[in-house]
Amino acid sequence: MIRLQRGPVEVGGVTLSNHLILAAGVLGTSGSSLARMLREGAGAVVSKSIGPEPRTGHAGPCLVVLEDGVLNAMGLPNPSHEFKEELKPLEGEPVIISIFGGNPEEFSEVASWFANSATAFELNVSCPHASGYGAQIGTNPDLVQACTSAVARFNKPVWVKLTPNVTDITLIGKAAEDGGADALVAINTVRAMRISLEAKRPVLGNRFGGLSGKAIFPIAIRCVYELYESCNIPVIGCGGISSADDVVEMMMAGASAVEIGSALRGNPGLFREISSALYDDNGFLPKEIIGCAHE
Amino acid sequence: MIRLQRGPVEVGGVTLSNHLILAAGVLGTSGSSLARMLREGAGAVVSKSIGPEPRTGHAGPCLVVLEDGVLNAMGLPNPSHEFKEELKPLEGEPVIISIFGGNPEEFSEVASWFANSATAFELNVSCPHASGYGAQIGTNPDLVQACTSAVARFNKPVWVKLTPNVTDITLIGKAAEDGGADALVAINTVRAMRISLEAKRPVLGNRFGGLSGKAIFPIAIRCVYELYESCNIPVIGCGGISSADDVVEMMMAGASAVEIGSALRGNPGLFREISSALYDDNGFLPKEIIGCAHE
Amino acid sequence: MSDNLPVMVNITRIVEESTSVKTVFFDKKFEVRPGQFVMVWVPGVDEIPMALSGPDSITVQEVGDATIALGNLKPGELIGIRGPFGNGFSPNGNILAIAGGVGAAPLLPLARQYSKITFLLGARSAPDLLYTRILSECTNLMIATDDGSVGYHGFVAGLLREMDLSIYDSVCVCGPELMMKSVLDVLDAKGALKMGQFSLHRYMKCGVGLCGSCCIDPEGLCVCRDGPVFRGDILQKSELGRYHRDACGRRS
Amino acid sequence: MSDNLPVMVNITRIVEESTSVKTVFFDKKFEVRPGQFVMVWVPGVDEIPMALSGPDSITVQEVGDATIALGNLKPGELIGIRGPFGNGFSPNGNILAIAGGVGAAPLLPLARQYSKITFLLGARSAPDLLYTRILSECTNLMIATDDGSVGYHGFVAGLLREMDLSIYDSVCVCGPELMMKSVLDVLDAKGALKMGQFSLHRYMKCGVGLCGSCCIDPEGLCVCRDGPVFRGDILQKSELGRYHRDACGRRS
Ligand SMILES: Cc1cc2nc3c(=O)[nH]c(=O)nc-3n(C[C@H](O)[C@H](O)[C@H](O)COP(=O)(O)OP(=O)(O)OC[C@H]3O[C@@H](n4cnc5c(N)ncnc54)[C@H](O)[C@@H]3O)c2cc1C
Ligand SMILES: Cc1cc2nc3c(=O)[nH]c(=O)nc-3n(C[C@H](O)[C@H](O)[C@H](O)COP(=O)(O)OP(=O)(O)OC[C@H]3O[C@@H](n4cnc5c(N)ncnc54)[C@H](O)[C@@H]3O)c2cc1C
Ligand SMILES: Cc1cc2nc3c(=O)[nH]c(=O)nc-3n(C[C@H](O)[C@H](O)[C@H](O)COP(=O)(O)O)c2cc1C
Ligand SMILES: Cc1cc2nc3c(=O)[nH]c(=O)nc-3n(C[C@H](O)[C@H](O)[C@H](O)COP(=O)(O)O)c2cc1C
Ligand code: FES
Ligand code: FES
Repeated sequence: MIRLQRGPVEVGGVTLSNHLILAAGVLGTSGSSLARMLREGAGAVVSKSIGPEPRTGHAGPCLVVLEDGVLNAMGLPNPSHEFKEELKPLEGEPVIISIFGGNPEEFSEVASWFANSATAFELNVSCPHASGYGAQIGTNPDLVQACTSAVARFNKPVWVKLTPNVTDITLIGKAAEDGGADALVAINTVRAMRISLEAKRPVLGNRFGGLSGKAIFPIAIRCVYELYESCNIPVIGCGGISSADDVVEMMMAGASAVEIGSALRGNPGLFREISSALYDDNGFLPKEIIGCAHE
Repeated sequence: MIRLQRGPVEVGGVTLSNHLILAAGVLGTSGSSLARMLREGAGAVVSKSIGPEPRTGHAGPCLVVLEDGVLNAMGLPNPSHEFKEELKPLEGEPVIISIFGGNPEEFSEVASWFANSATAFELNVSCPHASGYGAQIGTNPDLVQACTSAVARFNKPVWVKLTPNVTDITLIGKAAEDGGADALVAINTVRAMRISLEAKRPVLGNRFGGLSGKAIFPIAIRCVYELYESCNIPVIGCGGISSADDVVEMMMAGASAVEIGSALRGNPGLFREISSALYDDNGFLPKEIIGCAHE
Repeated sequence: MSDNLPVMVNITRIVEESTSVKTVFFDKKFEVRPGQFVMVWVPGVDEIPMALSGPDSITVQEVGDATIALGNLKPGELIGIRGPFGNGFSPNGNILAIAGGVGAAPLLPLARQYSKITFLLGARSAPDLLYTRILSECTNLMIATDDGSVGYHGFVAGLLREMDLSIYDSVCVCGPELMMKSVLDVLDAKGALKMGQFSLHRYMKCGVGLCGSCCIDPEGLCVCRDGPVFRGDILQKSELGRYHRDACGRRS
Repeated sequence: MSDNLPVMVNITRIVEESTSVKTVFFDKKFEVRPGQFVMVWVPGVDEIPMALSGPDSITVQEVGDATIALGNLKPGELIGIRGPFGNGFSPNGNILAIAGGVGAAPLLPLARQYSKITFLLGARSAPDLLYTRILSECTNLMIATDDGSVGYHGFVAGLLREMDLSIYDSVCVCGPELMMKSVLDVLDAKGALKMGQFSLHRYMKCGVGLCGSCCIDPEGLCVCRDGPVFRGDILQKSELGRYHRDACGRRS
């Protein structure tokens, strides 16, 4: 198998201790769970998406586990500005604060709360199941550019997380780049639904949700590959990664680092497992692998 | 489990012998293989997509089997007008001719060849990996409407097959409806890619391909559900169906019938298997099930 | 492996245990370790965590939308079950069970499964005591009520403080947060923290260790997956009894 | 189960078998029934079906882009293998193998695996004969050349016509379409259709029974999955020797 040399990882203005990042919204609601993921070997962590107001999220069921993935509609539950408290024990650690809002002003307001504490910002313009937020911003290039600019003013690295639920993801990627993004994260979940036969209704409280996990890996690879061809800022791959091989495949598609979410289910030690399979002193230099499938 | 009463199935102007239709492009290149699928219990069959010129398709690999799906980039290989020959032994059988073209004129030209022999037309405006065709038409509502009208003139039922690779599938569905479509088919494959780690390049000859099979079932359910809410013509569900339960779930989402492709791999007898699990004299009336998850 | 959608079960009967507590029986049995929980879907309302009080029952205290809706369901109606989830109790030797209020629910299967359990059952008042008949049959039952209407007058922790714990190997606890904190303190005082097993309640959404809503400080453990049952020594420096997080993730 | 992407193998050596035929060896062995095939990916060129002529080899006749590219690869270069696919031969008892040209490839593992095979090997001319050394060691080898440069002068079907088939139980055949058709006709004439097993060539794209490009008339059987080996009686009324379909699906 293909292995990589260890070494400092610089991506989109952030220094990571390895290429593996905790994805937004997974075990990221409290400072202590973020700290745990760092202890478990994550190279950096992304928080739960924080918005302008506290939200309880959608009624349950919020998540069902499928044979080859996970379907969720959490509905962006978040403590809003109180999340600042959670970051105190994390000072000095690579913590990327995921934020969402309904317009550039809201993005800017939320960012302002974390202007001192965040290592970087990740803009969630891609959640497929929260009306007025997420993908409802992220399908509109002008809004994406404006929201990115609004956060770029804080002089922290800005990553923009994209939805695959668009006709052409590269248009959105370019809009983020034009807005001053330091990196693109691809992808958020794929809009999806399952129905309970016996209940004769959608299983999620919100009816619609987002598909993550193994099922979407080939879609994520495609999106990363497309963005790498069209944009000039680093791409961070996300979607269905669960092994060192998956990480390498994402990197070959063009990812400079990766985020991992669903695969942590039942395996909080996954970061360390992947690291030990991925890194080797005799491995390739990451730059030899990143984007090599484009040649 | 939920079962259905057998009975004549009328969908989008076509009478089927059951709710299970062979999906386009799967075992549909020759008259004899279409006839075989009818013998094996399909309620109707859709042909390989036929275009204005013969095409050899993309260089291989054209298809790889994944743990939870299939990734293909056949590239619309087709014999063009010579396909007429293939239909001779199928006279009187429910054979839907799938057609593609680069503009309304081409759609109309291809349709004209089959104006006498086809039971209905299915417009492939959704193949995600053939440049100038398929999804390149199907992401543009005006073109979809124009191509649909162009074929509707032949006074045969017209089904329009949609791509999930759009920001809002209901806009395209409505455009087809406005163009005179008798039914919508959702979905074609999801644009995707896999990379060979050892070869350091995409595994498909065409690099990009379309994901089908189990992995896309929740995406297909979502699309059918959305279309059922927004459009007034029947929806035919397609994508990842492999069991009678899957058929029922699609119908609850709003499908009046279903198409099945990838699940036939290794199991050409699948239609009969599903039928015998699906139908029962004491079952529900199909109309009690179709769309019932919307209540 | 296959999809893990909620399994819909038919309600067969509903037993009123006390004014606001009902046991809901259904037509399917789940294999469960005492202390494991399920996510219960009340279609159209919400999905909430519940201990299984038996292989085919949950015991519900009506406190809000979903629990009240559950209590109002009629036999023949459907609810959905995901799970069982979590670790459950792992008692050994001589067992002391301590329950407060509806916290008796996850301890009932324990009482049924193990013989010779001593069971401390606490509640506000006599009519709030759960399962007294069955518990008095299969355990050495001791009762405490806040108002002294029956049994020991006071909290279970008070009763516990007066007991000799040296004869027990495991202490399994479930009840309101503050009751559990008091029990934890008593165990601590008696140098018996490690034999304590506490079943925690935290806001749960996914039940499978992904969403993070149930995580407890300071270790970031998931109550849904690393718990709900934790050993006393692990909880000693935790948030237990000090704060928890609400549906938004705010501390309260 | 796991993803079935092409397995990349390293070419270890290339042996020239005749002017336009090379055997390509690689560094991984595949478990294969004689007659099964693999899809061989020449990166950047195409993917084509090939019989395995051994657990770690294919024998390639250079006829076009992909086969010429294959022949030009050097040791150390990579090709991808999907499969093995298809049914393979299922011979029993006394076996007669009949090969024309590179059709010898799938029959070589058969010759190696079963003892006491009679092997009819045909080719245009002496230098085109494949594997003669090894076949003469492990089979009762009979040779036919179109030009008579060695062995029987004429087609293998001619040689076959002169033979007594009653001592054989299975006849396994692979070679050019028209050669196979002639053999089929001879077997038919001798009332021995059912003991014939023919390995067919049709345009293959997916290899797994989905794309339909390899289907044969009139039954719509997939050569890649229902075949590539078919019994003679099943082929008798088929398109074999009359037409096949090209990459577009046109008959030719
Ligand atoms: C592992 C576990 C096992 C439980 N077992 C039982 C049991 O056997 N019987 C029983 O009656 N109750 C049990 N509970 C508590 C029960 O889940 C809550 O009472 C219920 O969720 C309240 O929902 P509601 O809509 O009726 O009330 P709401 O009005 O929504 O909320 C009332 C209070 O209940 C709590 N709550 C609400 N939703 C949740 C949630 N999703 N997760 C956790 N707490 C929530 C909060 O503290 C909230 O303030 C258990 C909780 C957990 C975590
Ligand atoms: C089951 C099976 C086993 C085979 N085993 C061998 C073998 O062991 N050794 C060997 O040399 N050849 C074998 N072949 C034939 C081999 O696949 C073709 O010679 C090869 O595909 C030619 O490709 P090309 O690009 O070199 O030639 P092209 O110029 O592309 O085509 C030349 C001719 O080869 C045939 N062909 C091309 N592509 C394909 C394809 N994808 N599938 C089937 N036929 C094709 C067509 O008849 C075409 O006219 C086998 C074919 C099949 C179906
Ligand atoms: C339970 C859950 C909650 C999530 N919450 C968020 C979120 O708050 N913000 C966000 O940008 N993405 C969120 N996501 C999406 C993930 O960050 C990730 O993009 C997606 O799950 C694909 O990666 P995976 O397949 O590794 O899980 C969430 C995903 C899950 C499963
Ligand atoms: C090998 C293959 C070829 C296909 N060719 C076509 C085609 O020619 N036209 C078309 O509209 N769809 C084509 N499709 C898409 C299918 O008809 C179907 O929409 C898709 O595979 C999802 O259904 P499934 O999951 O049941 O396979 C093809 C799919 C596969 C796997
Ligand atoms: S409830 Fe989601 S992590 Fe525990
Ligand atoms: S090669 Fe595709 S069906 Fe046989």
